Amino acid sequence: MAYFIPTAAEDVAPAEVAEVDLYHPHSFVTKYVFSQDAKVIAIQYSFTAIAIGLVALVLSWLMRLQLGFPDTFAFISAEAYYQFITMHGMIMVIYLLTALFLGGFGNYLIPLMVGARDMVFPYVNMLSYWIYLLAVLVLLASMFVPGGPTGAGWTLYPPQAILSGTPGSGAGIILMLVSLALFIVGFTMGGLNYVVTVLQARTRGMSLMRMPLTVWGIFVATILALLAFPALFVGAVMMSLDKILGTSFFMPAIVEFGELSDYDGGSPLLFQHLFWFFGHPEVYIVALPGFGIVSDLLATHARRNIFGYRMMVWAIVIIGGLSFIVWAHHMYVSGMNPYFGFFFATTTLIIAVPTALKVYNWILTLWKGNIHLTIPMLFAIGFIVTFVNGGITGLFLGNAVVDVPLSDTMFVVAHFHMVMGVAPILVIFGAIYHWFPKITGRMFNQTLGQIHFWVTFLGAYAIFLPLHYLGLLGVPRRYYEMSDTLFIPESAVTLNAFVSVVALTVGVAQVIFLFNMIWSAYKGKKADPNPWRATTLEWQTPENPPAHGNFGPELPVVYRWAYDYSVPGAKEDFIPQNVPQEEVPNTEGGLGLPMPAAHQPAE
Amino acid sequence: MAHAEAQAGSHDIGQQHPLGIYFKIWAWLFVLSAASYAVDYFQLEGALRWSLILIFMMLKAGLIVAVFMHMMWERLALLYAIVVPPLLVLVFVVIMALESDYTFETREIFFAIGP
Amino acid sequence: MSFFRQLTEKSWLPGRSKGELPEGSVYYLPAQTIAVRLIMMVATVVFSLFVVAYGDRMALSDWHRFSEPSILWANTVVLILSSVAWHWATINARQGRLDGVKTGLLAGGGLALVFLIGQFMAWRQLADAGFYADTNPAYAFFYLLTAVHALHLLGGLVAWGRTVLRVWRGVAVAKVRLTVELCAVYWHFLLVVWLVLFALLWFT
Amino acid sequence: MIAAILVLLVVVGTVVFHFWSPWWWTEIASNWGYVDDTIIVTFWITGVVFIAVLLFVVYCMVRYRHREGQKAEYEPENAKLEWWLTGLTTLGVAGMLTPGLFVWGQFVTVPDDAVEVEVLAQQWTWAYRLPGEDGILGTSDTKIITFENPFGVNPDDPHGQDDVLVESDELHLELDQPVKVLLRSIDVLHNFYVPQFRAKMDMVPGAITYYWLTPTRTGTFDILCFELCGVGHHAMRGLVVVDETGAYESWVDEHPTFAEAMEEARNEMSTEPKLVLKQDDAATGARAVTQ
Ligand code: HEA
Ligand code: HEA
Ligand code: CUA
Ligand SMILES: [Cu+2]
Repeated sequence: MAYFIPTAAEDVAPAEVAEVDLYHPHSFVTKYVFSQDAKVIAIQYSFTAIAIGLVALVLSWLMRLQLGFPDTFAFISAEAYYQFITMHGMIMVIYLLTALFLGGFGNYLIPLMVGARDMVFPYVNMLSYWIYLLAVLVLLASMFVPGGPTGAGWTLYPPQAILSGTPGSGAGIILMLVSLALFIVGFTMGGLNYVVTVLQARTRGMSLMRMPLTVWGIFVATILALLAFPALFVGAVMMSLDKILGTSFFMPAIVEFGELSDYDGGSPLLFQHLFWFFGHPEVYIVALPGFGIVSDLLATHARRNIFGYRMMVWAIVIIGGLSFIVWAHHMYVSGMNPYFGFFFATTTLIIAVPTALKVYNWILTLWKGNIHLTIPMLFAIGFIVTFVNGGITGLFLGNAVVDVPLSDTMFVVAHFHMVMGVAPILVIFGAIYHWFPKITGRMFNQTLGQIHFWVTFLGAYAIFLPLHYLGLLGVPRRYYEMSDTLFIPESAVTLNAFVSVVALTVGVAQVIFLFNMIWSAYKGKKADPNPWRATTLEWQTPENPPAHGNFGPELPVVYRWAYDYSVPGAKEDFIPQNVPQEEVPNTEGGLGLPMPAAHQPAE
Repeated sequence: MAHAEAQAGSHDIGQQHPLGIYFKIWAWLFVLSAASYAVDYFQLEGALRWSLILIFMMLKAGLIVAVFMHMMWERLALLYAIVVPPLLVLVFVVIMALESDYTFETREIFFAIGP
Repeated sequence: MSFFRQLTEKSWLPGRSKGELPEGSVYYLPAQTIAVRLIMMVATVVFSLFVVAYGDRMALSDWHRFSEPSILWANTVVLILSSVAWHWATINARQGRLDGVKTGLLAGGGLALVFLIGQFMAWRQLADAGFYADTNPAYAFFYLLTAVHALHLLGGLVAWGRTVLRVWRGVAVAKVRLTVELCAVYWHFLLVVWLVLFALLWFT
Repeated sequence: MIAAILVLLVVVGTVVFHFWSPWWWTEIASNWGYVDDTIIVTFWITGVVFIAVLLFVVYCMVRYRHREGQKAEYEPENAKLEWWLTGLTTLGVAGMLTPGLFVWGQFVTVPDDAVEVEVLAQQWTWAYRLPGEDGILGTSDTKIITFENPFGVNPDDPHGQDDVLVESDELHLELDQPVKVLLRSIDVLHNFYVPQFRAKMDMVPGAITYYWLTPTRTGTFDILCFELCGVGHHAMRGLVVVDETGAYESWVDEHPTFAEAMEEARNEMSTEPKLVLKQDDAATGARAVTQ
């Protein structure tokens, strides 16, 4: 690493960025199926992720049906229920969010936003997608093997994950582990691309601190993923061996329904540590790209520079680093050495500080802005509301003593749905609306967008807010049915039914979204090349949607950061990154130089 | 303070105001030494005591290395970029070592036949 | 611009004139080199975590010490030779000598194959003696760690195969030089990993 | 405008829901009132921030919404403001963390006068073991569990002989007597949780975990298994009864000691066939070589 170059002017300035060997497709198959163009791969990733995500969404309806109306649906047995939650959780976290943010948005946006023609290793990029698809197929296959998919919870804790008392403990769990291993291999290939592309293939003038925060978020999340997924890989490999070969890595001596098993001496907690050493960074892997994207949505639609850009970047990096030393906050009541609680409670709450700073900077971006309440903006605001709510409940759980009564209750479920199941999903929706005109060249329908937003935002909030209080009451998570207790009032059942009804409504509302997207892609109004009047490079492509190679014969040159909105003295309220200073006279005020009096803002 | 520093210009931190920064460092060293003495003074015990003393020591060493020995911020930033990831894995290693000792002990205490 | 200054840059301040614009890369390095380093970083994490798990499991009392098959010593020597051969190939590639590159490649890859066969024989020896993966975690780890290492080596051999094909098809030495160098680096890396693993297995 | 009002409604609705909803924790029955206090502190600190942040968003949505001719202000950063906010947040965090750590310290430090009781979990039932006259629980092991010795108590350990075995889902505890609850599982992970006690901990096969509490109120409370343990997880229930001292002692007396249970089993054995357990295959091949 002693190779950091001083890229400063005082050094020999090398010529333009080395051209990536552009791969040129020759037939339909190489253009759209086995494509090596990052934009096509992005679309492939996104469609696959959304398709499998919809499966998980349907599973969540089934779960809600059971929880809201127990004893009503004969086809949902206890086995089935546990299989549903496991598949639901795993698909949503890994196969939907991780794949969509990094594989989908990463592939589409990184090259365009940093001014590259494509990813640095297009072939590896293509492989990455196909391995991901294979992982998804293996996962789907696990639903159709004898015994069904695993029902061990998405945390897959041994010993139960591989013992007969758990549904899907035969082929189900093995396929799950295989699928995860495949995902990790495929992801690593993609991840290499994102990191190397950001480091080496930026266009001239695009210094690190001129990158849009979207790229920063995806970049740091990718690095986290490269470092964290190995832990899951190691755990998955060792658990498969315990299952298949009968080794005892995680398996102590066990009496399984009256019979002593052959296992001996292993430590189940070892798996939990490995899992969460991966698992906690994982939740930030799905949060950081969301943080980045939402920053850009806010800045663009509030016509204001993102507030405190440098702090925002540093916060992303610091959060990323810290996320590796908080993992055991998932294990306060796991039976680990109890003295770890002090350390992990402290690190966990420290992480709230940089995160809070990000929240403040988002709302300070709105402050003194010029807010256009477009659909993406609405989703961004929805994100702030739900993220702050969910983040704050994280602070409850992070404080070891408070976690003791709340752990494994619906409070935890509410926390992570707010902060992960709703907030980033809102960002994804916002981002899809935002970049839809770029990807398809057409505009979506505004009214449908409004309806979709309000139903999803208010609905999701109404689903998960009450669950906190059920958790406080002591209603456990992962319970097929609560049946009789001495302490849960009858009204809790009603509340659960209400939640289920809302969940189904919100679920159905997604049809509006799908319809809007599909219909608009063919029939929507032709969109402006830069409908939001945004500064970043992806909006400055010569063709719309961008063609193969992204930028035509010459790569753009970047003269400014990504947030020159409402610069005093400028004619327009945005200056694209590739506009040189000479072309926008009178804008020195925005650049920290004394401002000509005539250009003082009105207020 | 940090504000002022940022104002000093991102271009040449530490080079435009060499004297100012030396004074600042000197003050910090003073504060850190005072903190180390305070650990003694308040008779903090056990792991806390040693970890605090070590932390203060390392902070001081880092400061001296970074500034007085002219390695400056540049290398420090580099150093962090290289050193921090292994450190994070190291935290995992330490925690796991403690954890396996703990498991071993509970087994020794409560279980009949050393398995 | 230096690294620290890149990250503290006030990027909204007055733009530079065209000639002064920073170039779009952080390192003076080919992308492939960075990619290989990243791969080695990820592999390092994988192996460290396996080693941590090893240490954790070893501390529990059912751990059983055993003496590894002595063929491992021979295998270690073979792997070292393989690394040396790669180094030789690199030197020749730098000097543009095709023959040397060819010899180096054949020897490097061939010895690696020999190493893999040797590792397989070590497995056979253990298994024949009645020590299986489920016999004791110590054996399980032995099989596991050697297998994971072998898989990494196999991955390297894929790159090796592609290079060999290119060289024999007559691609200019200059064009494969980087690949050869990177393979060599990866081989040295795997050698170091093996030495660590071997020491760990042998002494515990 | 409507958007701002709706967001405002979300904030107001949240607060209203918080104060007026009937769903709140059950009345506490142990000494862990500190835990509740910490939760309350956390609610206040985070609640204030939550409301402040979102009201500010609503304010911005109204005050700075786009109008003809309006221009946003250009302000790349304001380090001073950011540092202030960071400082305040740190204070808020410290305000929650400090009491939290103190209470955690108590939670992990068992008082000397605590008596031990062991909870034994298996798919999907509970059983209990009390230390008996000598106040010490005998050692145990999963590998010696048999039909006659379902607790796997070490028969050679003198401390184990007088251990009282409770093979029932119901556990009694003595009022105001601190107990150290030792948790043991013989198959998979479970978790012994009584909502009124506020304390829980996973039970891990191959380890003994613990927590401690003092029951402060008599009554009958639900025991729930709080860690997914297979299909029967949701049905793994039990009851804990907190008794006055007299009632507690007579409950204890109803149960056999380990020595008595073994004796009885031996008598029955002569008539009933022995349940054969899979042997540790110590005698066969590989394992013999390794041991
Ligand atoms: C995107 C995903 C995501 C994110 C970002 C977070 C963020 C956080 N999470 Fe969450 N978490 C999950 C996903 C996520 N979590 C998941 C999936 C689980 C459950 C896994 C399972 O068991 O199945 C979980 C579980 C979980 C637990 C374990 C609970 C248990 O099982 O018992 C804990 C405990 O510490 C925790 C804590 C936190 C904390 C402190 C944060 C912090 O990062 C939050 C920081 C944010 C804020 C704090 C809000 C902004 C701040 C302000 C506006 C100012 C605040 C003011 C003050 C500090 C005064 N989370
Ligand atoms: C990102 C992650 C994510 C998301 C989006 C969701 C969405 C939902 N989840 Fe999920 N859930 C998890 C992650 C997620 N969940 C995890 C990790 C678990 C733990 C599993 C375990 O315990 O092992 C869990 C568990 C869990 C439980 C607890 C079960 C139990 O413990 O007994 C419940 C119960 O109500 C539930 C309900 C729902 C509902 C009603 C929805 C939704 O219906 C909410 C409303 C819908 C939306 C906001 C729209 C989302 C749209 C899509 C997902 C479609 C695809 C995307 C595009 C078209 C872009 N989930
Ligand atoms: Cu036992 Cu859940
Ligand atoms: Cu976490």
